[in-house]
Amino acid sequence: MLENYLPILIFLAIAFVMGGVVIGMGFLLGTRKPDNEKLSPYECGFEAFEDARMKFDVRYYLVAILFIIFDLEIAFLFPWAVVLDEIGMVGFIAMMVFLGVLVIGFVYEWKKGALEWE
Amino acid sequence: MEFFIGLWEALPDGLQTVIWILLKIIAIILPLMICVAYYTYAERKVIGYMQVRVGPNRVGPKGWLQPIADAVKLMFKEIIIPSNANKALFLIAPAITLGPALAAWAVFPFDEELVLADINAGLLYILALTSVGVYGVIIAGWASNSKYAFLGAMRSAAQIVAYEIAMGFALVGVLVAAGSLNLGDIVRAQSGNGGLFSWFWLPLLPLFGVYVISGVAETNRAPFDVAEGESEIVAGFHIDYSGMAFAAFFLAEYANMILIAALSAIMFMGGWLSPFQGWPILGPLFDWVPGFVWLVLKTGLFAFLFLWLRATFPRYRYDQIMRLGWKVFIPITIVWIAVVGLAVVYQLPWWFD
Amino acid sequence: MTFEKFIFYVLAAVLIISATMVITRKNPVHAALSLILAFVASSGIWLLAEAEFLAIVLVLVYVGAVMVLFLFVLMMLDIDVATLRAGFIKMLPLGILMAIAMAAELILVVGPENFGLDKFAAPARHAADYSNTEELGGVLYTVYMYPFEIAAVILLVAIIAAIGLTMRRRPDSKYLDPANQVVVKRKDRVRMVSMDAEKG
Amino acid sequence: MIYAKRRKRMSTQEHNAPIDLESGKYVKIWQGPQHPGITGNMALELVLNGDEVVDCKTHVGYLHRGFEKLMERRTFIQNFPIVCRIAVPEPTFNEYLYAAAVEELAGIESPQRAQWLRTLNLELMRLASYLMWLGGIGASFGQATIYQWTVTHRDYVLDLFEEMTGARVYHMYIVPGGVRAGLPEGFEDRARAVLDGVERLLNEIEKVLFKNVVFKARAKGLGIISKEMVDPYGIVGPNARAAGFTRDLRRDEPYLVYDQLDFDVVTGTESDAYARAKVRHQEMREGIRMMRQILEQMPTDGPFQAKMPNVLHWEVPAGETYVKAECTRGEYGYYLVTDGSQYLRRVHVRGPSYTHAIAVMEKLAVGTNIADIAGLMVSLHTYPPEIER
Repeated sequence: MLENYLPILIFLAIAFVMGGVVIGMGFLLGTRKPDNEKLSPYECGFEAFEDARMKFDVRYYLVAILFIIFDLEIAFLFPWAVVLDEIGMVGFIAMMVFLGVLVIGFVYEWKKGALEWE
Repeated sequence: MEFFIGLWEALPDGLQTVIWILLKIIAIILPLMICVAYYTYAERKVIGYMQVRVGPNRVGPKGWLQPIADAVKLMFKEIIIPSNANKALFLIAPAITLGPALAAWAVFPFDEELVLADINAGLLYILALTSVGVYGVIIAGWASNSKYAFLGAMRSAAQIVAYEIAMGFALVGVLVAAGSLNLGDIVRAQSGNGGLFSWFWLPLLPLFGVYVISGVAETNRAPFDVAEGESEIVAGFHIDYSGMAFAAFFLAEYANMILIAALSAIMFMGGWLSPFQGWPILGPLFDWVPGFVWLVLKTGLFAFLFLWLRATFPRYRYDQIMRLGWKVFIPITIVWIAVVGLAVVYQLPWWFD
Repeated sequence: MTFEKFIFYVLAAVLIISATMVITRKNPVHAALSLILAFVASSGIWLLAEAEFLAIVLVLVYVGAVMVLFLFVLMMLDIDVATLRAGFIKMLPLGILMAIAMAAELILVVGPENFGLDKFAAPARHAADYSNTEELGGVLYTVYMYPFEIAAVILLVAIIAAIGLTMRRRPDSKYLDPANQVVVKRKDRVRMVSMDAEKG
Repeated sequence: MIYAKRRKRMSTQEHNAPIDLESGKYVKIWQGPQHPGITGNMALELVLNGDEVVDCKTHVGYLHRGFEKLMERRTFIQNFPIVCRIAVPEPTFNEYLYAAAVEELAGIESPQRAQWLRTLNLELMRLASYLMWLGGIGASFGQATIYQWTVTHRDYVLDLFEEMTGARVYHMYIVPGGVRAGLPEGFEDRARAVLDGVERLLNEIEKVLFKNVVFKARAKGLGIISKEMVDPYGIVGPNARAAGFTRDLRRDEPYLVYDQLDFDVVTGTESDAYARAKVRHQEMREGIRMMRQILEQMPTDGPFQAKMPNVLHWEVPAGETYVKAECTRGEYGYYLVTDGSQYLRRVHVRGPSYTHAIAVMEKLAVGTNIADIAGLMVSLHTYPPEIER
């Protein structure tokens, strides 16, 4: 099985090296005359008000947490999908119960308005 | 000549394998890069005609050399690193974006036997890689230390939250129908006497729609290009990038678009299969066409669709994408997975017997 | 040393170094990025053990979903490291005690007596078409159906807990329901008024 | 229940609390002057809570050229090349208003044919300006195709201007006493062809933009101008009409030949960005209808220029006047004071952009998403050069 992964390992290495090469080429060929004014940060033509590393109020914390939960659920679905024709009705019912429980959660969050992103 | 053959045979077995693999990788990456270059040209031409203008037509005959000129121009441009940016991360980000966009092609079957790494979990591998690609956007947005870039990164994260679940469910539907994670097997599962009606787009029509739309979102393309949002946050995460550092994002975006188009072709449109397979007259008539050609044609169809969408739609706001993903796509996909699951368990003709 | 072993040691080294960086880097964003690298390296090690499904799902779920949001929260919180370190010296003895206790437990449980190389034979190499995912699926939904359904309930509890803990309403927001927005017709918005001109 | 109540009270308190920038909860960000989502050159200083705008302050002055002062030092005829530069995309309204004000003070009556030509010129200008604006509303929501289409057709309208006046953008066609020239031969047919083209384009835009789900989702409910807001904020023109007011100077106090034309006043019921776009879209059709009537009814011969004194030594009697007209953005007025010399004593130009882009924008921006600022700004249809002149 592992021999199948050798090309992938090499491909991954080459792909990320390519990323480096592209940028390296930019440094090699491109002009490089930095000066203070050119490198100074600006915002729409002005100097920025403050540092951009700011505290940021994000509205979708809750949806993000729910997202992680559902992502885990999908991880459970993959093996099921592959073997469904072998495990038959038993497997199907097992997954429907699993999905049913999560659909209850989904309906609950919907009704609670957790998906309303204000 | 004989010298080279001798040299080749003198090499140890392991090295020979590695060199073979390297050659194959180059045979994938080089045409891909050319495709990316001419995809940008096609985009400008297609959208140009849709907008009643001609698009690039000055560099070379009919503008054919335009992408080359663009590439050369970008190469000689200065890469500006803003003074309060996080230098290392600022430069790593484009590489992180480009790497997965290329590496995903490792498991892609171009024809019946034409695949570099025929792994069982091929689809999972592609999913995992594309989900890593988003780090490029987020790191770029943070490392630039600019508020507009940061807003872009934030939106990018919101976008993943919005579409990835629906996309995952849609893929699960394909897996249920095909019974395998291997991309080649998924195509083989679609072969049948019905020609293009044997493909999965018909029984999985809702999932097909969800997947294509999520695919557009995944590649950050209009109408889901909120992370860039020209008129809103200027250019979003890559606002501070220039020269080749910007080009890396650009290459990655187009490589990803081609990848998503090709994946849609593989999973829903029968990959390299002929659309007339098993048909009485047309079937044998088109037998001589190599599978690779069909795959390219199908991929081109989706690639064109992406351009078409860009010219047609205004941009979604990202909370609207979230609503679309969670309140429309997830219910559709869950219901359809159950339907497909039942069809597979009862071996419903014509697709699942 | 075979090629596999070489890869293993490389990955193991990356894993250990990045794991160390997670707790030593001052910038929390760098620490989170190191954690991602650690996940990727451990995924590689799992792959070497032929657990391809788990390896890829680790990247998919943890790197692709959990850490994206984690990283994001870190980027936004703008954590003040100084306040975090304020009680460091005071708490140090307790911390060391806890660390020793945990290390001892770990060594007892996964020490060489239980998990030594002589206790476990190397896993048998599988053929190229061996599908780890199928093996997993074959038992997960039949033999281990009960724990599997328990997992669903745990996830449900997590959903409800998340909503209960973090749900907040904003009465002042100008949120618009997109569903109402898209059903608008022209006659809802525009009216033609025909009036006679006032001769001026 | 009690818990819910308390929570509600707490959050309203939070809302009423003044914005404390030091609290670390808010972020200040510049949008403009160099920003693709800003019309012209002006800056918005936005205070954000996450992605929600909690405060908006406008900064203008990037385009201040001191026209009103400059005009006091030039003779009446020398001012003509200046006034048209006040509002870049639609100079004709400035020309007309200045000419009309000077005529009124000097007691000159422009001939009937000139009045028709002026109306035609103004309506063509309105069409060209609306075309550009319609593209802008598409582009600000990320739909660049509409922009390319409308700009193409705007160019056809500019071609008509070139034939009519000799210039494409700054025509200087309407001069005191009348207009500079009559219509070239065959102009009517070419104008009709262009108008037909624009009408077809409007039908297409109706399908592509106004029936688009995404555009509806973005623009509907964005920046609602309530009926109560209209008068206190001095909102005029299509923005007020979209809120339900049937206010149109062409109808209420007709000038030129508008009282001889048959047209409808388009009003909306709820002035959000969608309604404002729709009202303007419909007004373009009305404009086309009007221009067809003008081309039909216009006298083809007769003088187009009244008899004028020597304009190089022109002394206008002392007096003051306020002349107004309905431009694309609403009521546009010129206030002129003369003291009997060759020069103006005082000029004031009252443009609708001033209130729309500053007071109204600052009010409407609060509570919206930062993604919608560009669309909101465009939907109000303001021209920064006209704010500060």
